[in-house]
Amino acid sequence: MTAAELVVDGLGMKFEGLTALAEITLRVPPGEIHGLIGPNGAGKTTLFNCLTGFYRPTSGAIYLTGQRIDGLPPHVITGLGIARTFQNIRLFANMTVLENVLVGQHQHIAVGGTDILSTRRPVYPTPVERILILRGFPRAAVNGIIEIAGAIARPPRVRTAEAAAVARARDLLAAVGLRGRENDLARNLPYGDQRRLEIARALATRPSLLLLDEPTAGMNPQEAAAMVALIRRIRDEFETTIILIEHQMRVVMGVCENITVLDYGRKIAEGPPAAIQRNPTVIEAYLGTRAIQGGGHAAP
Amino acid sequence: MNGRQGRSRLAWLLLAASFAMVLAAACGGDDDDDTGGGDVTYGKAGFKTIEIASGQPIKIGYSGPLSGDLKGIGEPILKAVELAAKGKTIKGHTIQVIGKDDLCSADGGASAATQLLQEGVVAVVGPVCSGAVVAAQPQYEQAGITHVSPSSTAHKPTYPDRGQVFQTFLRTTYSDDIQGPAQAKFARETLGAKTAYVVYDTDAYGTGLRDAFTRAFEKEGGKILGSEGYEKKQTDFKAIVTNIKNAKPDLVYFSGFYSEATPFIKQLRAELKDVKFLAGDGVKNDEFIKGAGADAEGAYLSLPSPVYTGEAYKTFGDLFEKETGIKRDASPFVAEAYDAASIIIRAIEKVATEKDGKLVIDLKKLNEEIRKTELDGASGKIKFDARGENAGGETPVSLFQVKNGAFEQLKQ
Amino acid sequence: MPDRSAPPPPWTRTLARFRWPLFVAFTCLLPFLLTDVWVQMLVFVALFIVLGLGLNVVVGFAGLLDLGYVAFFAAGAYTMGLLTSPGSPIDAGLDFWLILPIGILIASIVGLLLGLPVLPLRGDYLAIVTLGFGEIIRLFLINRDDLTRGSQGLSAIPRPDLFGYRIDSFTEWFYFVVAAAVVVGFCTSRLRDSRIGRAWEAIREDEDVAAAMGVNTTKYKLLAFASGAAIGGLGGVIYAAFIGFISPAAFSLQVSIDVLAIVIIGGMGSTPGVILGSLILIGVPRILQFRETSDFLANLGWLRDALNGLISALDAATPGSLGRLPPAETWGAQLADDTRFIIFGALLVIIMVVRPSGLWPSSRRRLEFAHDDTPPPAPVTAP
Amino acid sequence: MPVALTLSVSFWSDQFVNGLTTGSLYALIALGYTMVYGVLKMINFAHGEVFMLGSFAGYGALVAMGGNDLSGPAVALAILGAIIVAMSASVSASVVIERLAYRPLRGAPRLAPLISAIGVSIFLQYLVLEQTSARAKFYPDIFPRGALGAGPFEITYIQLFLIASSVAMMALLYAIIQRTRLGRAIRAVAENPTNASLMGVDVNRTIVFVFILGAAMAGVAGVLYGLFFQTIRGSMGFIPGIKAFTAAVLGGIGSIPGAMAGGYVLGLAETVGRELLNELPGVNLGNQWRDVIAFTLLVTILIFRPTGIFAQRSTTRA
Repeated sequence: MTAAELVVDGLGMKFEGLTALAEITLRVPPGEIHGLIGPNGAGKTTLFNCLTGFYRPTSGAIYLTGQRIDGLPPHVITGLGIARTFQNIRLFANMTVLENVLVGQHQHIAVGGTDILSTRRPVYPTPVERILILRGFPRAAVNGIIEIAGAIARPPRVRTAEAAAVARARDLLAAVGLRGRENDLARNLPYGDQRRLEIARALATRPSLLLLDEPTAGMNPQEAAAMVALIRRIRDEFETTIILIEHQMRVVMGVCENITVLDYGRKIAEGPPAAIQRNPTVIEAYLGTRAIQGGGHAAP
Repeated sequence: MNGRQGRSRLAWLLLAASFAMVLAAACGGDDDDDTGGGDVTYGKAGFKTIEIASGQPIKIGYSGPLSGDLKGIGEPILKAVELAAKGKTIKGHTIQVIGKDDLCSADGGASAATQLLQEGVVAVVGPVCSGAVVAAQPQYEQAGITHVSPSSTAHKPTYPDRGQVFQTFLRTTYSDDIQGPAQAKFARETLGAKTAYVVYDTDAYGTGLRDAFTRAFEKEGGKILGSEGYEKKQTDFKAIVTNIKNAKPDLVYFSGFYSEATPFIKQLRAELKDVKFLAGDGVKNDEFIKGAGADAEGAYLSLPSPVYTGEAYKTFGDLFEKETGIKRDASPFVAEAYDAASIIIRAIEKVATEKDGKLVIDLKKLNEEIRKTELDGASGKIKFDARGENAGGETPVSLFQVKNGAFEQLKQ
Repeated sequence: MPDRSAPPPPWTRTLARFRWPLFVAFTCLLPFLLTDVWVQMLVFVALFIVLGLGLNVVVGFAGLLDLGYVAFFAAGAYTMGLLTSPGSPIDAGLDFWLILPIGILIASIVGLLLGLPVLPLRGDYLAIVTLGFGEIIRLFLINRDDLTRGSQGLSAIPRPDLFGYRIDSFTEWFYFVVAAAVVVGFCTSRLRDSRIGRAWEAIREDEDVAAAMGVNTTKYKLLAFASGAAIGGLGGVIYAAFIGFISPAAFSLQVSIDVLAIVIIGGMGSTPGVILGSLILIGVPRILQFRETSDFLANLGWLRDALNGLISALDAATPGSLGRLPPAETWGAQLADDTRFIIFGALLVIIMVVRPSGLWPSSRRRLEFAHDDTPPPAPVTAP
Repeated sequence: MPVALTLSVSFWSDQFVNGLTTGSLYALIALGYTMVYGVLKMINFAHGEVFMLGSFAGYGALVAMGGNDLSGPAVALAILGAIIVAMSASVSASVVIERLAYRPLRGAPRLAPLISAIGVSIFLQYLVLEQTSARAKFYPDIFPRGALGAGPFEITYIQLFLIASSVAMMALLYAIIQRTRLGRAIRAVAENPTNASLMGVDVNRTIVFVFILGAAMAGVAGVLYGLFFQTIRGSMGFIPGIKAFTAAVLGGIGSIPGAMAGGYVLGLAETVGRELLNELPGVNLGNQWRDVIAFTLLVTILIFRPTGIFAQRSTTRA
């Protein structure tokens, strides 16, 4: 894995007439920890959803290390190297900790055929393309059969791949401090551990760009500090670029090398923490200076 | 989630395809079943000998619906069978009727057959429904148990797909192949109908009779203006009635049961007072008159039985009403069931022999004896042909018209 | 919750390890202990175990609520019927063993056809669409009678030969269907414990997140439909060969409901649950009609007397007068009719109320290596 | 065998009225499904049987009041009485079902209540079949016959009555939901039961009320069905139940206007829609294809609007 460069060019997103994002242009160099801040409803999570393929942007383009990715389906984008966590933790609650991480490794466990349906093709085909998709269908079916046969027969290749995946999953869990909890159900973990598990699961996809949506939300200062350390370590050890949405200004200012500020779906400022803290537009957007300078929760 | 609408695009094509399928479904034509007579060859039946210890009853089976909607048909038939067996003794052995619910289904028919075989029955009245008959025939044939259906009118039991005719199957009622053409002849000649609109139950009975009637009616020079089916329990026939109103046929032919005929004729009469209405044995039932009231007046109905006027019918009818409290006309096929049971019992009487205090019944002889039957029974004259078809009636189909709230028989 | 207690004694582990072989061995003894009537009932039970295992893939593993499972069962059965019944317009007289893969293939294609348009649907929307799909298939079978012989059905479907030996008696069929169930059970459990199974489970838990983890949800939902359908098709082919006669009446919504109830009553996602569910849903209504049941009930004269005593006491205490229970000898006969289904309906409600997760819910499976080196839970320390 | 349609205006108007009639019944029953789904997220499979019980209760009431001998203004009173009796019967049945079969399953796995509901449905259906020996009952033929007409347009009195009273009932229900405290409570619980209970709404009581309102609609539908089709039987609830559920999904399950719209769309699709398809060359879809059309329509609509005609679109997620 090498850290990726993200370029967002003139991105716009509209929901039935409502503008959620407008003309967002952004460049995050490889290996940077980049902060994304702004008041509630500024469009931060919407931007994440566009980056990960959950939403199809209505205008603009997104490039990951030079490759255009907007319009690709989420699982393809994941395969290309973007992983994320969620603001309101979304683990597979009834699966074990280990299984959660194994799902994250989904694309890296060999089973037989290749993932034909995940061919890097936009999901919004023209009528002609619709027919072409159908033409790819038999190949996908054959791959499906191979995969099923592999799962049932469990040849040595599959066993090895599974064992390797389990070993890696254990390493990842150890890295985020969840050693020994492998067989707990995810829903039985304490809150802070659930955040860590989300990060381990995201790392399991082998990302070159990691999107963290409020990783310290609901944490006390000690826990938050530990999370900051973890984020730094991830960037160094796993060689990823990281973008994080964060409301705790102490965290943002402490860990980010550069910060983008969104308000009402527009980029209002960009720069290193110190510059952002002094930026009058930003201060105005946050309804006064207290939030920015005082740390803590900035959102109203 | 508009981000992933895209994947439903694939579905577009499939949708179009499914539409095409539905449309294609509409354009198919019927191709005719072959109703060849020809040579009759039997399969191999596994006749055995049954011994009954002294003091033990002789067991006769019944297989038919005893639960759900069709219980209303099955229960009276079972009672008629029990009536035929009541008080009879053969060489000191009483006769016990064992009734099994087969739900009128294929699975049920097969399960009931296994249970009856295990009980050690010597013969069976039933199965009542054609679907159960076809599923159970091989089992009975293999065990050599003669089964006489009082009510299965479908083509298939006597013209099996396998080609070889089942030696152990007989019926005391008449096949659709007889009723349908008789109805068509009546419609063309007596009623003078040139055009007809067919409304049918989509089940085995409804479609079987529909095919027999349609073929014969067209052969007689009539024209079918439309043919529409319904699923059992449908009560809303307004759309069909509107189509009938629009097609203006001389005759509405209804191939189904009274339970749907009742709401149908009410909705039909609400719009069309005069169109002639003809239906088969499934409708000729007191419930029809009771339910449809004045709207039933003038309806023509046929029954694949000779006229129920014989002395035997009167005797049976009186007995049946007295013993069961069910009116003799209230339920179809009870006389046929009584006859079927009587035929079996008479044959047992003839072939049963005693040996070491045991009653011995040779199933092959029993089968032959039953096949030889000539009976002037409650449901009319009964005699079986090589296929097991009842060939006894001279006029096997009788016709009725509802007049003043009663079925009045028509002279032919 | 994780199992942190002391390891169980070795003999229970051995037993646990061989529980399935032991169970199958016991099952194989059954025909020696039971009469034909019971064995025939068990053939149906085993057949519905196969169907239940198939639906379990769709509903239990992938969480896709399918109320039209009968469509796949019908696809398999009609493949067999149309290609072998002398009454069929396209009778090819093919061998059972040739038709088996064809039937499975056709059923899977039907599964994909259903899967594609319903992919974007979730939860109960899926339920009604699949229900409709099952009905469409049945109506198609009824109304395109030029192709399918409609309600008249297809009969004289031949029975299969195995190494030149015809599978004919109920006992032979029992072994045959149990063998099929074992194979299917093995396959589904292997699937569950694979990458595919995890992907299904992830989709069931949270479809969006599964996609974000790189799972191609479209592909895996289709795979779930197709595998479930394939198993349904297998069941259909076997059913047609067993019963010898098929008509659309045997493929009503009732079958879909029965199979779904088997899966839920047993406990979603659980293989022993499917077995138990099938015994209850398919076995009980039949057993209630058996002679043995009547005989058993006939011995309950004492119960009747006791209950009647209670009723008399009630009568004495209240102004009204209640009837008396009929003699116990007639109780069996009463079960011949609707009473059987009244009891059955009440039973479903009672089971669900008493055990909402099913009779035998799937225990949290552990990965094979779970016991190897799991240290005691480490205190969670900040990195 | 293509039917030669002359396609008169009166033909289409007749089919349209037929569609509205059927659609009214679907809509009335669908309301019960959709409201229960709205608050409990469960498919109340026994709702068709609640409708059946209402129909039988109404029948009993009509017969007790004189049956076929009723005439003149007494008929109107008797029908009103029958509707009230049917509503009470349906409501009591529904409340008992909720208490015994559904409430213990609150919070259970999602599909447990579904199977419980199927159990209730089987139980009630066979109980009534047993009690009636599976025979049909015939509603007294007391409703005045005849039709209102203007030129090619014609509607029978009974159809007019059926459509008008359904619409009136639905309007009443809508008013209850939109205008009353109870309605607000129902909407709050449907939105989020936890929040609703935090706001002081008695969730259990509200859920019971939802069952009561749904069952009352089903009871009315039962009497209207009986008066119109005149034949009722123990197994009558199943098909209208499935159709009404389809209608509820079509409209967007959980949405009250959706259920009404879904009912009418379905009713019209089965009649007018089918005949329109028959206008295409080479197409001849008889009545036997009506369910195929109904379900194909359902799939089509759900492909374009995966959550039904009236469901709100959620624009944000994750």
